[in-house]
Amino acid sequence: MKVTLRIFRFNPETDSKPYYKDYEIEADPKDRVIDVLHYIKNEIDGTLTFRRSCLHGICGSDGMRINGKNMLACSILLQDLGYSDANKTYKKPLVIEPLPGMPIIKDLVTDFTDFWKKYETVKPYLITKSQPPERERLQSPEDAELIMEASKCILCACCTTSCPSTWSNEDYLGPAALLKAYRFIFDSRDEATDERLDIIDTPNGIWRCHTIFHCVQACPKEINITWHISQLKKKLVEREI
Amino acid sequence: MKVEKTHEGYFKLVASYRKETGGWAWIIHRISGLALTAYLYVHIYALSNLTKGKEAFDAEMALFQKPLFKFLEWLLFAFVLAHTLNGIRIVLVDFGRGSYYQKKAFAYLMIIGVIAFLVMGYFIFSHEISQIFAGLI
Amino acid sequence: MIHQFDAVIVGAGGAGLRAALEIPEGYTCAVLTKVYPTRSHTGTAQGGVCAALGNEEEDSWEYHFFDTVKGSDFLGDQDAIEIMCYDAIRAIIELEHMGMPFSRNEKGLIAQRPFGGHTKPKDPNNPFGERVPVKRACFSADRTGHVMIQTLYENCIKRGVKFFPEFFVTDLIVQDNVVRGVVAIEIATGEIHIFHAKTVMFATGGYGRVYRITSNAVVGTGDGFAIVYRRGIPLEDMEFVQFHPTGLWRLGILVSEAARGEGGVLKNKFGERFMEKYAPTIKDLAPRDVISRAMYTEIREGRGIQGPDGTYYLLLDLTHLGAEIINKKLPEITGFARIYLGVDPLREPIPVQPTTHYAMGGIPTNVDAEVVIDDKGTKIEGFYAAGEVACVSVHGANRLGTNSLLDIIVFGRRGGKKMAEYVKEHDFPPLPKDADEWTRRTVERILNSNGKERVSRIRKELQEIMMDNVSVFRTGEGIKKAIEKIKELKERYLEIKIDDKGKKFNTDLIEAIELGNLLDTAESIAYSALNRTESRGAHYREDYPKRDDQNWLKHTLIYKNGDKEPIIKYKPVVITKIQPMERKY
Amino acid sequence: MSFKHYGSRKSGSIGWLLQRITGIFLIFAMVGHYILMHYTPETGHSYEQSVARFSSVYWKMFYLTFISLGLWHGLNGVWSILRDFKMKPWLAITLYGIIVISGFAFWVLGVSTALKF
Repeated sequence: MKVTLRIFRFNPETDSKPYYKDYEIEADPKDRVIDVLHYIKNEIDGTLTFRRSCLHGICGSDGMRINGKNMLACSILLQDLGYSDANKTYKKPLVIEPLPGMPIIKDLVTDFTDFWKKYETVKPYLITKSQPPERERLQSPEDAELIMEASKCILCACCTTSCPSTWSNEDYLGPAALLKAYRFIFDSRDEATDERLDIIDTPNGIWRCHTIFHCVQACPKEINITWHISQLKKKLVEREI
Repeated sequence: MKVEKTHEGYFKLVASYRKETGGWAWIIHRISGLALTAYLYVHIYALSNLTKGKEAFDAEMALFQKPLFKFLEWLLFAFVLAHTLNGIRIVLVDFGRGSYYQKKAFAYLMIIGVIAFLVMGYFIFSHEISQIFAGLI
Repeated sequence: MIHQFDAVIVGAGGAGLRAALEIPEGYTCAVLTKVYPTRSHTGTAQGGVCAALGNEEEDSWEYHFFDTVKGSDFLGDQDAIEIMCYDAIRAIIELEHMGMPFSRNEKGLIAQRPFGGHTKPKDPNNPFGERVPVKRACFSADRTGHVMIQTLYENCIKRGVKFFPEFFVTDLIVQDNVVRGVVAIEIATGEIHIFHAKTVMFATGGYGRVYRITSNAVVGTGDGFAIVYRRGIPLEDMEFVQFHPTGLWRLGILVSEAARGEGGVLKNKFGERFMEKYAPTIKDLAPRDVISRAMYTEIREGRGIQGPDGTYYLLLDLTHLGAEIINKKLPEITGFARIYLGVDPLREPIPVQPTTHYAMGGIPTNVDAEVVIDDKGTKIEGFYAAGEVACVSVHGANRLGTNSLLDIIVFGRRGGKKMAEYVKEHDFPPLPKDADEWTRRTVERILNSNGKERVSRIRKELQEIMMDNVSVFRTGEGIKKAIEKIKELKERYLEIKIDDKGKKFNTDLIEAIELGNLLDTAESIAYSALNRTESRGAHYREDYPKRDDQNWLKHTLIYKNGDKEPIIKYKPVVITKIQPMERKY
Repeated sequence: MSFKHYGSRKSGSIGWLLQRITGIFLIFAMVGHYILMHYTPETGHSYEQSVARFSSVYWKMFYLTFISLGLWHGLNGVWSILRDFKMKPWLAITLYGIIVISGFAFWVLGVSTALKF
């Protein structure tokens, strides 16, 4: 089948403004978007720049905006985007843009500096005050299950950059950092709950979440981030009352 | 390291990002919320005419019986419904496991909303409707 | 730009991060990585990490030791294996204390499950008698590597380790057998940086991208191997390349061995459970080399299933496991099968084929991760290597599943500790003049070269020839063909032309440099494979199908020799407790 | 190491909770209000009936609560929308001032209407 890719291009060294470039290519419905991008880079235009690494949705490098929505280019097949007929020429272009609301370095590559700073803000590490036992700390399967979904996060920034609250205020911690906060607040082994709750209980923190569900829809690991954030909100309210 | 910023604006992003249930619900909730707050001001002001005596109040009420105002009232009810029913969804998301069934919840609540909207339309315009039917007979 | 750090660690995978945690306060440490730290390939490990905790059933580190030695086809150095298996228990507990979210059993202990090649004697009084699978792999659903690298990175943040993300290391500065630092390109700006250091650790991961079908990340281009190889440091046992039996058909994406650990079985075209023929006692839980060979044999003998594009695959059947186990313990691979092949593992079997997975060989090190360049134990002062890029050698001719995650946390830590000692005792060695000369020249050459070869074309041809001739089944003739091809490709590599001539985030340039690394790595693999005229572990020569302990119970060391044929030397295998015996499962 | 967060801690949980509680109250109040106004339009809209309702203590209490919570819910909502945007302190203070002052003014107007009878 023939598909047109409309790709966001911007090279800071030569372009004053970003623009979109169309590439018409031959593709298979079972191709991943990243395969198509690789094809363009390898065969047509080597200047196309994007990040990628593992190619199966666990490293979190290739988050981008595909047909208006954030996703991992390696975890979506063309047929899932509606390009499913191998004999057709598709008129509707496949629009590929960098993650929204982030500074752009080049083409589809965005600047993650702030994203990592937010991640670090929520103290993403286990804090324990008591002496650890000789063997492993005990944790019931139920308690382990509580943080299983949250520990799936691959830090691809698809969620944080899809959140309208981040668009209106880039200092908002964002779903990814809040999910990481959940991961430790609800870890039965962690002993710094209060300290952590203080960090997220700020105007730029959890209260900018308006349950818009953009994060849930964007998450390539299908984590229900909003549910985790609602647990945090309840915990904060419980602490106040 | 210098990086160029090529931000799309907030409103452009809100408009262009592909929205599903949650996004639409959020936009509807915001717009209806703002509208209802504005209406609340108007409502309080209108009610304050009660203190000016029967004539003033009745005159105002008569105005509200005009079809245009009736229609506006119907529209207002749509806002109330949207905001109220979505409010229920938000409470379910916040306090229950609504995050897992929010799409379904939204769909069902909006069906209820549409039915309630039509029923209310009948009540508001019952006078006019009966007149139309009377004319036909 | 020149930076100065006491310790420089190249690679932010498990081994690099674990080592970074050992650098004491008061000494500076920089971790260089060509992607962001959590993007490293450690994160893709799925099944688990082994330690004889005995949480589920009676177990002992000595059984683990025996399995690893046998799994390595007796080529593993037994002193190193002993250290690893003994230290495993402490290492896992330490990870748990760091906050790693393991799956738990009913008692609240770390849950464990069976894994390929991990066994215990059926009768404890007869340690060398018949063996049965044992639950030894500690796991976190099927994303053990993912949570491990996250945990290690989290602890690095806690410690305030300095990271240099998206710095592509191109060269090692070494003179008179003393390491002096590394040269790196900052990808975002294209600037060349020199990192002047007392000690350097290479933890750069594997070279899976030498092959067409691989489970490795695109960044797994064997940079570490090629850099040291070019600098005259030998590579050990490069002929041993592990092929994982269950990669998703065509894509090579890994379907964890945990799928078989939980009870999945491999089937051929006729629905037969063919592993019963090849490994009658432990069947589908045999080591990876055995199963990969069995799968290739099945396909060759016409019992594979042909796909629409003409390639063959076999089936991994999980349908009998039930939704409970699949969704709870193997959610990740279920997702892969659904997304990439449109197959629902609950209802249909998954099409799989062997996929390039792991480099058993690498930079020769001793048990403290210090690089040693010959059989006499001559060290490169201040140079360390850990993880997949290193060859301790604990994996010998074939690695057992889960032992790679164990390798990185055990030897990453030991290397880190040695580095910590080293930085305290030594001063900065002087930096040679023009340390970045090679890098500058290479970058300039690639940017200004105006040939007609495309990088992607050469890379593809290399991957094809390696897949066809130097994979599971090898012949002398085939390998020679591959060597000729590599020579040709190396010449064509000088005639490349890239589209992107800019400085900022020039991934075109990076890929071109990576291709050079791939070619050098492929060369070392092919020559080593040609040289070893026996079959052992993952290295199977059809023209020499027998293991030959008489002549070949030794490690290969391959040295680059300019443009001429590399020089091959040997190093003895350390044998302490277990004498080589027949290896059957 | 905190990331550019301004304001104090504990800056949202109570407001967040009250927004939900008042919301739930308003749902019930609104249902009652609509039944009164539209199911019984003849009695609901007349001057006498309205005055009679306002004269009853229970109705008075109901309307006072309704006005207070309605205004609070609405204006808190508006403020939370505005706070989504990054604002210079002077702008934030000005907008907050407008909301508080106008809200208070209309509250007084509403309350005085109800208390007249």
